[in-house]
Amino acid sequence: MKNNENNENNQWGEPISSGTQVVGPYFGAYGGAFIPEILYSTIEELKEEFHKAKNDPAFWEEYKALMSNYSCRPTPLTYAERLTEHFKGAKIFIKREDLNHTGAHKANNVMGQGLLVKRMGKTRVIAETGAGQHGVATATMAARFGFDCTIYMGEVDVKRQRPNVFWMERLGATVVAVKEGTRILKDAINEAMRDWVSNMDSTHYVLGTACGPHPFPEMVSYFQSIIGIEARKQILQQHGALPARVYACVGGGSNAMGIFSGFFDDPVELVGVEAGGYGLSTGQHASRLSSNDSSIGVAQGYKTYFLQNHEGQMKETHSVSAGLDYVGVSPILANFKETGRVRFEAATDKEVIEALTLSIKKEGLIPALESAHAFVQAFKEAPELSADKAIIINQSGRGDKDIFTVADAYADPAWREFIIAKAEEYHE
Amino acid sequence: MKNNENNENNQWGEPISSGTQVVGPYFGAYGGAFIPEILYSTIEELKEEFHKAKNDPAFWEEYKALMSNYSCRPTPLTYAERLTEHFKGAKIFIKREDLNHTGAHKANNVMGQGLLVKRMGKTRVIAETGAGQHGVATATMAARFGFDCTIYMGEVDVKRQRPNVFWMERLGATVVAVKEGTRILKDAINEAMRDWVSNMDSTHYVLGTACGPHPFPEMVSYFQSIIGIEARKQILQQHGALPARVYACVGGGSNAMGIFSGFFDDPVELVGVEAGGYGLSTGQHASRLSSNDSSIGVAQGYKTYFLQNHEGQMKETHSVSAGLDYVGVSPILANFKETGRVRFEAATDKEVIEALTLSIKKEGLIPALESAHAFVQAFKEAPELSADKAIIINQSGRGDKDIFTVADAYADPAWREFIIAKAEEYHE
Amino acid sequence: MNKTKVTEYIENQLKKKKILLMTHIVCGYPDFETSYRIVEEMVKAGVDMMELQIPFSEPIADGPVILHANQKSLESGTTVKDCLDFARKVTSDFEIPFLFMSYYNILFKAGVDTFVKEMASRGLQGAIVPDLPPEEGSKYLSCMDEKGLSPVFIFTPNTSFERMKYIANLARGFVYCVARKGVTGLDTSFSDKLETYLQQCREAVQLPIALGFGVKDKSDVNFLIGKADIAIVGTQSIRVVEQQGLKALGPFIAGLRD
Amino acid sequence: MNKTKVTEYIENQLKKKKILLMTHIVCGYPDFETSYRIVEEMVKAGVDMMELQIPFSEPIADGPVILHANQKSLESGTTVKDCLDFARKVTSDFEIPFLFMSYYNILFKAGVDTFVKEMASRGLQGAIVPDLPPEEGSKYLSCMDEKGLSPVFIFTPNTSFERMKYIANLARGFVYCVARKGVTGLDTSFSDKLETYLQQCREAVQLPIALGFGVKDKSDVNFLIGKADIAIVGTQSIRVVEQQGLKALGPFIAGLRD
Ligand SMILES: Cc1ncc(COP(=O)(O)O)c(C=O)c1O
Ligand SMILES: Cc1ncc(COP(=O)(O)O)c(C=O)c1O
Repeated sequence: MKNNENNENNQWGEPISSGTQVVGPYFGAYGGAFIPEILYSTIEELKEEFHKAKNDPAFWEEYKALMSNYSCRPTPLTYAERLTEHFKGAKIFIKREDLNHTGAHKANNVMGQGLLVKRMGKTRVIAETGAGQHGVATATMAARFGFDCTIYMGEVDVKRQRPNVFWMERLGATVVAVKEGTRILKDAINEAMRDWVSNMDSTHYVLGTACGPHPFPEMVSYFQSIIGIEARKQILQQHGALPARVYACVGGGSNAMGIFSGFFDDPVELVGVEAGGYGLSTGQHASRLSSNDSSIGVAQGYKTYFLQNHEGQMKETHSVSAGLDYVGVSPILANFKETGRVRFEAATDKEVIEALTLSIKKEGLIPALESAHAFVQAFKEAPELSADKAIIINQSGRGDKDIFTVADAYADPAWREFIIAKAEEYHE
Repeated sequence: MKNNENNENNQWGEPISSGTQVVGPYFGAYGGAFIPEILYSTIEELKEEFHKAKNDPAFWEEYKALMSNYSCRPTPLTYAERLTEHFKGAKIFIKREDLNHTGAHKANNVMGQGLLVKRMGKTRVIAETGAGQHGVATATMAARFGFDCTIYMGEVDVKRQRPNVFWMERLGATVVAVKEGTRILKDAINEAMRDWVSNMDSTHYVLGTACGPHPFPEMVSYFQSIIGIEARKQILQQHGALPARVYACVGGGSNAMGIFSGFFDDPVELVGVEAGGYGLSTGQHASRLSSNDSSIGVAQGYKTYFLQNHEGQMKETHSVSAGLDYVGVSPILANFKETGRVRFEAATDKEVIEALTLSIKKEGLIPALESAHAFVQAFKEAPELSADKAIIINQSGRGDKDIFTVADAYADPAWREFIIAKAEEYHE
Repeated sequence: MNKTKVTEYIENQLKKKKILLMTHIVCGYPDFETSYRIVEEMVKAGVDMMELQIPFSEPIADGPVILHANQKSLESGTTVKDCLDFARKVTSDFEIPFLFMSYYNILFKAGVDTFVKEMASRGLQGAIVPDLPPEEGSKYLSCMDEKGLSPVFIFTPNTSFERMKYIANLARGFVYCVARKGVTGLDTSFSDKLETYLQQCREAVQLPIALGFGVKDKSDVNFLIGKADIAIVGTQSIRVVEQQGLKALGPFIAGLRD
Repeated sequence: MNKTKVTEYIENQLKKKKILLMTHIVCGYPDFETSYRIVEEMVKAGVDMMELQIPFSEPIADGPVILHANQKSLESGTTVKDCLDFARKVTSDFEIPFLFMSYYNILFKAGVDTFVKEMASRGLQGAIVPDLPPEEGSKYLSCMDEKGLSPVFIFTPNTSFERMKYIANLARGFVYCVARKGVTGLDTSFSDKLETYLQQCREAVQLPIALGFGVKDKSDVNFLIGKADIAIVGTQSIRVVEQQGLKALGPFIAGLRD
């Protein structure tokens, strides 16, 4: 996990490559690979290819080159001067994953997996998606590499996230509306698994976050670690010292693992922020590690904390942000919860809209609703810290993709009129 | 216009700083400052401040630092391998202005002008906008710098570009729907001018393109030249030689001036692509330099080719892309048309959708409808060139902002259903 | 390795029949009363063994038909406790062996040892847990062994011979040979390739072998005679009930073998 | 510098009146017949000079009222040729001097020399072109000079004394002193500050000075007596016609001076 400071060509350091904390299959009591037997050899092949790649310095260089030529890595670390003034506490820095191609950190993961798919000689990729961000990212990667692509998406999400579906289709992907279960993200994962157990010879399953069976949590974290490696260098350059705290939202955990990776060995407090929905006390949330409503379980291929009932059936979750609205969480983070290395908090829907409003107005930054959860907690804590301290917030994605949700959250009448007028136009 | 190769700190070179071709007030017969007398001293102050800044190497460094910390400059130059294979001709490289913060090259200009506003000690900015891109960019800059902000936008555009209006309002800007004239971009410019002649003491008018009175064409080109400076370095690094041709779309001309700036002194053919609308023969287009339907005139503060009738009244124009749908064009480009330094072509709405479809499918890139005009012409010409040649297309912005227009262009039934369902939800 | 009761039962039955039949239901689908009547019909029609699936909210290895049944059962309020009670009832009322089929979380949440004890006390004879590979199952294995229950493991056409032997070592009761890639409920081609695969399975393990996924009519079952010990009919019997009603089930099952 | 006819006329009128009145119409708004009757009413009511605005599609210096009039006139089909013909008619029928007001593109497109010739032949005596600063107007200046017409230039409260003197050097007829920042049609405060500004204008130029932008009633005009030579009433007379009809116009104009 140490940056290789001696490698001159290695401008942005090397990925997390060792350290027991982030090497699978198990992270403390969490992780594993609870997969149907039919996938055994497929997962073995993937593990092997991943480990070869991970141990091949040329691979990381190839990955970095791809990300800097096709996306815009390194993404900036932006000093938020006006927010800092506003809170009169720690200096606030924002890591700008929103500037990635396709608008979120999801690109890091999919492009990395794309390189592995090429190495494995497969020709087709599949993925689950909730809000559609990971679906768009995967379809984009598939277009770029020339792979066939099928995206599984709950029918409910297909209906409410039509803009992303539209782009996935333009990108050449087949979008399958999953009509089973609660017809949202977790059902899309199940359906993608069903495809994979049928087509593993030609097909790679591009899991979208640091969850699922080994090696996915480790692999996704590996690709996302580019965020933390960059951020650490940047904060040292810009602030001259390590940050006191680093904040990231936690859905599956990939953007959090990404930025945290830069600081595991440092005296830096790491804070993961989950979806508090209508409030922890209402039970209507998606807080696996910051609430008492979850318990350890095994599902979707791995062991972690799930929001489930006492018999192990998954519960319905709620969040204003589709990307955090998930029953499970990265097993690596579950372990860090246990070891205390990461602190977990929850932000409510209401707080999220307030933080969004403020960061738009003060800095011209439009964080995704997901990312805005991290902003909430950082805003709460910034005033506690003295002005010589710095904190980093990971802005995992951009929020303009969320316009339908955000406009609804603000109950903007002009937006409603616009949509109604548009609908009338279509009726004619 | 030469990069200062000796300046070690100057990783991305220096901006165009001399050369008679791009220094105002006149560019050949075009340009000038046809402004109401009341603005004389304001424009004088701006010219002075701009020239001081331009001659201060620290200013360009400050500008580059801002653009690399807040936006993601340098933006990548992406080799489009699959498009190249498809056309079996020149190697196609794409300059990725779509990755800028707010999604287009517009950011370069507004952030640069923002620095000047700070230097002048003004506290308010105004801007015109058509599609809303420049409005969002300006409102973003204003939020970041803490300026008051008013955006003028034709009433017709306010109605059809609600998503951008929504974000401008969230960013704290006052959006004024201009109810005069044809109620589109040119009327918004007039209205912004009317504000400026009233409030010039506190207010800077952030013109959005390389048009308008001197020093705007030169100043906007100066800030946008960062595109060409980067692109030249990048193509030499990646291709080992200069490109044969560089393609950019031309609305007002700022992204074209930006990328062309890198290559004026080189043996590189520069191609500007205008909006051919329904086709040049229909008269329903916005081709000022590639059609015979325009003539020299003076309006909105400068002399150039306008689409106007024989008595000098401006005509209505048409393009699928709001950002190119404008009656005038940069006087610098008008001059380059005359000197032959730049070749001008037109792309029709239909060709634009085809090129968009192809670049999405082949590369996972979603160019803005504006940018897609440049893609059209490059795609036509790439097969003519041998495989050892390279061409660059400037992808001035990202297309996901255009979803309402693009979905309409594809007549996507699922999109219509989505909007109709959403409208019904709002009716309840 | 001691033979479990299931293995002994299978070996005995095979003395009487060329091939055994194992069928499958989702507990509580469409309701427990109907579930009971389905079991009754199946047993009457000569089924040799049955899988009782405890519905789970995330059944990743199941195809549309069984997935749907899982869901409907849960929606109507089925609990794990209900399934255990139901199992008690059918193991008392009918003589054939019953095995639980479910996903690992159901066991894990209850506590593997608790759950296995409950199974034993309800007269169940084994379990099939498709998302629990042997690597993750040591606790489960030891609990099952302790109670003399059969942890049924799975072979697939993707499983190497070496791995089959590794699994064989841990398996009890019989081995569930999946006929093809994919989830339950899709067509399988009963071909030479399948035969070769079954030969390999047979070579890898001394336990009886069962073939499942896509078995849907007499010709499929006939094909398997001599190649496998048990034919597993899962989805098809749910389809028959859904499409033709409970009355059609007996004749369907009876008609699977000569 | 020779005095133009306009200057001479102003100087003569000033012998008779404490302050002159210049008014403004947009040609063809709402139609040419009405435009003619407005001119007629104004002349009858004692106006001394008039601006005839040729409508332009991009009138950047005009406020909402005149902007709207420009637009409506164009929409109803008004051409530059129509305006020239109209000018011919009013210069023949009425004795006061008429000046064109328009934006530079109207002149530029016609060809500045052609246009100035046409103006002269129609009996117009000068022009006000708000988007043509003297720096850009050398051709225009020489053509106007040649025909003895008055190119009217503009002073503003933002214009430095030095620049006023530069402009004064090129100006003919009179100088149009804009009362304040902003566009036509908004309120102006008639204050000490305005007086100081007018004193400066007067010092900078020997030509008569006119004050425009926001003059709307008798008290405004009274304020200007002794400070300026001409009071320019633009927007307010359009408003009077729009709101109270043509009949109200004569009394309004007549009531502006004692
Ligand atoms: C912008 C953004 N941030 C965060 C997340 C949550 O995922 P993770 O916790 O894996 O970063 C998502 C998921 O869609 C997302 O789109
Ligand atoms: C993405 C994009 N490209 C191009 C343009 C056209 O402007 P210009 O010709 O000044 O680059 C616009 C204007 O809105 C735009 O948004």
